[in-house]
Amino acid sequence: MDNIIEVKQLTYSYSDHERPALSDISFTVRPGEWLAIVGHNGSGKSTLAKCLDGLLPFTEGTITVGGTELTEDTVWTVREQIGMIFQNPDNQFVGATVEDDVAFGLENRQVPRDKMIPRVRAALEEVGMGDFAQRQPSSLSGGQKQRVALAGIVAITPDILILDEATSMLDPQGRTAMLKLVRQLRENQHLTVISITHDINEAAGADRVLVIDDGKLVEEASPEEIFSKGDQLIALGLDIPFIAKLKAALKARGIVPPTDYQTTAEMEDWLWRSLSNT
Amino acid sequence: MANPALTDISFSAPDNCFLALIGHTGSGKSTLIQQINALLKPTAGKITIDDFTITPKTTNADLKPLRRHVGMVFQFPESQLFAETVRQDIAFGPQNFGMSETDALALADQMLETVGLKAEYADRSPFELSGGQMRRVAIAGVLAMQPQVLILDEPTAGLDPQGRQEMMSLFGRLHREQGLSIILVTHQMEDVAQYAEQVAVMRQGRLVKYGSTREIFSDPQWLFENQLEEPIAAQFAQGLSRRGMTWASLPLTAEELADQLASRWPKG
Amino acid sequence: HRLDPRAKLLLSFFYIVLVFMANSLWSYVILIVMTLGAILASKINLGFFLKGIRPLLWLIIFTVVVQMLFSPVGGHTYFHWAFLRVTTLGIITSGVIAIRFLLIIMTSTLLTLTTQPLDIATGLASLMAPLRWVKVPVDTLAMMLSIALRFVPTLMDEAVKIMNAQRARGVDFGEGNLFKQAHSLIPLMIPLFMSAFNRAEDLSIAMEARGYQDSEHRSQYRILTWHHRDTVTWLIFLIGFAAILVFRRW
Amino acid sequence: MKHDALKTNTLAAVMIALTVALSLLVRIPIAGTNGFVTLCEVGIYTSAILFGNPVGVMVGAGSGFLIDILAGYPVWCLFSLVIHGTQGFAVAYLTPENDKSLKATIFPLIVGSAIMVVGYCLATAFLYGWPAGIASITSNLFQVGFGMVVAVLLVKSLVKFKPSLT
Repeated sequence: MDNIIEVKQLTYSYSDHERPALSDISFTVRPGEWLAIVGHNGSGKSTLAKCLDGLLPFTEGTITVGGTELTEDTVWTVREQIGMIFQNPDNQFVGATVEDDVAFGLENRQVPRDKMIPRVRAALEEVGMGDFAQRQPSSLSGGQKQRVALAGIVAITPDILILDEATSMLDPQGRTAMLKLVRQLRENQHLTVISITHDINEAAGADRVLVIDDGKLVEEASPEEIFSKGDQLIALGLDIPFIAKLKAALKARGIVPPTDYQTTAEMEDWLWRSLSNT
Repeated sequence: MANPALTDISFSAPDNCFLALIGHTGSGKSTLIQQINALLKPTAGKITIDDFTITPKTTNADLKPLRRHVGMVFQFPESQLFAETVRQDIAFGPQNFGMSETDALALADQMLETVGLKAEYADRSPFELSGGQMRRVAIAGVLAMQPQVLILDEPTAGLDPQGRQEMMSLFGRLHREQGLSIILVTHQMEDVAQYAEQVAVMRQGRLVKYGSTREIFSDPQWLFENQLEEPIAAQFAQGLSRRGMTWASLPLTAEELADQLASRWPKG
Repeated sequence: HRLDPRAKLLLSFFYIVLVFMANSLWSYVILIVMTLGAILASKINLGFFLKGIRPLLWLIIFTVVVQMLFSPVGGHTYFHWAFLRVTTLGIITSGVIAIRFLLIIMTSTLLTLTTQPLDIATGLASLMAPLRWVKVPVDTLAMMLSIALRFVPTLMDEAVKIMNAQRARGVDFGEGNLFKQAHSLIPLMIPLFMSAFNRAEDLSIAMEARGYQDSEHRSQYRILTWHHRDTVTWLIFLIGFAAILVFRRW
Repeated sequence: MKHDALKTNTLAAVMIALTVALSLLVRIPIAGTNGFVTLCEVGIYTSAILFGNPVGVMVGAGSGFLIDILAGYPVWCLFSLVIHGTQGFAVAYLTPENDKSLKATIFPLIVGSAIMVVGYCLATAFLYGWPAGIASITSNLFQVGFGMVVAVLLVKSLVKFKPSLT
């Protein structure tokens, strides 16, 4: 099957900065894939996400989404296929109540009211917010607001979901719940997911990880390959996984652990074997 | 109010403590720390911090010295920046507490260094800095009041991992080297395991458990029942326990775990 | 009181005109009866209405006394000193003013207690719909009012948060003279404005990402329905209006 | 461009919300009277000076309208919509686009303030007779005076960081 997103030599500069925020970025995304984009704050990864949705007018390079090249004329066609969730739950909640907010995207697409009502209800049920339809945003937690944002996307049935640090302002419970929900939606709606994140659990769930540094694409690999980098990870904007920390701590004590990537279970096995091998 | 936000909370923390306050969103952590800074006054009960006492009858005039003594770093503290330059913003707090402008500005430069920002930032506008830098400036502004107790409400929220690590090691240093008492509100159990000496667990406006970090984390069953995560090192160690390994004490960090593993590592 | 907000808005506007038009004893009797009728229909405790009056009491007394003392000559003069006089006409005028105050406050309270602000805003937008023909972007304005209402609590929370942060840095809000207070507000207001600018920016990006192009080409999820009870209420008011016209002294 | 219209509208909406939030939250009593000063003017003047029209007129009209509805004076809301709308429009219209200094803004601010004071005086007199109208003048003078001082201080700091709408 063809790639759902193709980015070629994308370069973008903010008008008030000298250096480009993104330079010469090329990559592709397969339909149904979960792609994580990581990088430290200010690396340009959020700029990249906004470019994909035609929210920033890039001048160099091409972006093709679902076979349509993104231009000023096609931007609305491209946006039809993409649902996007941003970092701050408060600043993307438009509706006066939960149901109004879910309906917002449908209203923009001029869906008739009698078709909207069941779709809003179904979308809220899908994200487990069915009982909150009449609630006002000020009575919701950050995690609940992000779930409403997800419902707003479910309602418009896009092919692609972009999470722009969507979990970074949530507490651990909110974050876990949101990730679980995204996984479930991806299954049910056959979504392609692009998640821009610092969260190691979020990156671990991806099929592939892109690393952006200083506006450049510096690495493209599987999560396992990325996680095997140990100490360098922190410079890339990701936490060091516990196993890598443990290996480093053991090495400092003169114990040499295996160098290739290991899951928690593999590491446990190795330790147990080494210790009982007396 | 029908339901008190906090009910019947009693604890005492030693001098020079590093106390972590944990619990779910809405458990009353934020309300409790605002009591300690007297931004909220208790409806009943008493809070004593060094020589200061807060009761329901304490007046605002009595509170000002206390607010200098107990510095408060709110969540996303960069949203409190307002002055024209970084230096002026850091000097704002001390001047409100009666320090002369010259002294306050000199102190500001010193604090800028403490939080790890280059001196050249002093004359810039705080709004020209990156989010992480703005947060350091805000923290410098609180440190400039030279508090003895520092309250931190999720100080690493929204930072990237590198920023989080640097921020936490700054607090660790302030605690160790300058003897600052720290009260840290956090959801990050790894930070609790690595830095905190005491832990207070809040739930529905009540203090449900208070003890040393080791005591709190030594009861996995209780943590699970209260929907609190264990530090990953402890989880990992328990995986080995299930295979029959025993621990002198349950390791809470990768370093502690490595120590115990190394001590029994087969020689040769 | 589950009337359509449009009916309520129109009625209260109409009501002001009525209060202004009424100038005879009978017309006031009718107005008072209508107001009390509306209050009874709302089934709201009278105590709420008294609470609404209290803060304005001082202004009412001031107005009534001044009106009484400075009124033009007319009828019997009870008291006269320099240019101050209390006359029959003066007493009547000030009585009328006092009643106007009470009526308007009661109606205001009634409207506030029975209607959600969002409904009032939606109602207003819907009433302005004919202005579309003269190119007023009614739908855009309605959308903005709704967004503004949505952000009021968010910004209030944020204001309280920043205020606390600055209090912790030793700012005393609410102390000193007006100029001092103006000064102490700066550390609150600058961060609030900066944050509002950022929110506006984020919001416009989020709205665009969700397919918002302009307010004219959208369908509506939230709609208002005009019921029979709205018509009935209107009829009652129209009868009252006619009666006031009849009893008005020309 | 469409994009800019959306930016302008969201900015106006958020500034309305800010003005309303401040007016409901902060009420500074005027010593010696029963009245108090709200921060409504601060929001309107600052937005009008920084962003010109249409933001100025929208923030004036929108916040005037919503404050009355939320604070419990709905009967006043249409008067306020017109009076504060005109006030915001005047300040925005009279402020030069490239000069937000005190010198350039003081005249627009005085005109805007005069509109507000006279407007409310007339509206109050219309509803409650002329003594009430005159009584409104003192407290409204405090209100606009306070609003002007704070707005001037704010504009000085914010002018460098305001989002550009073009």
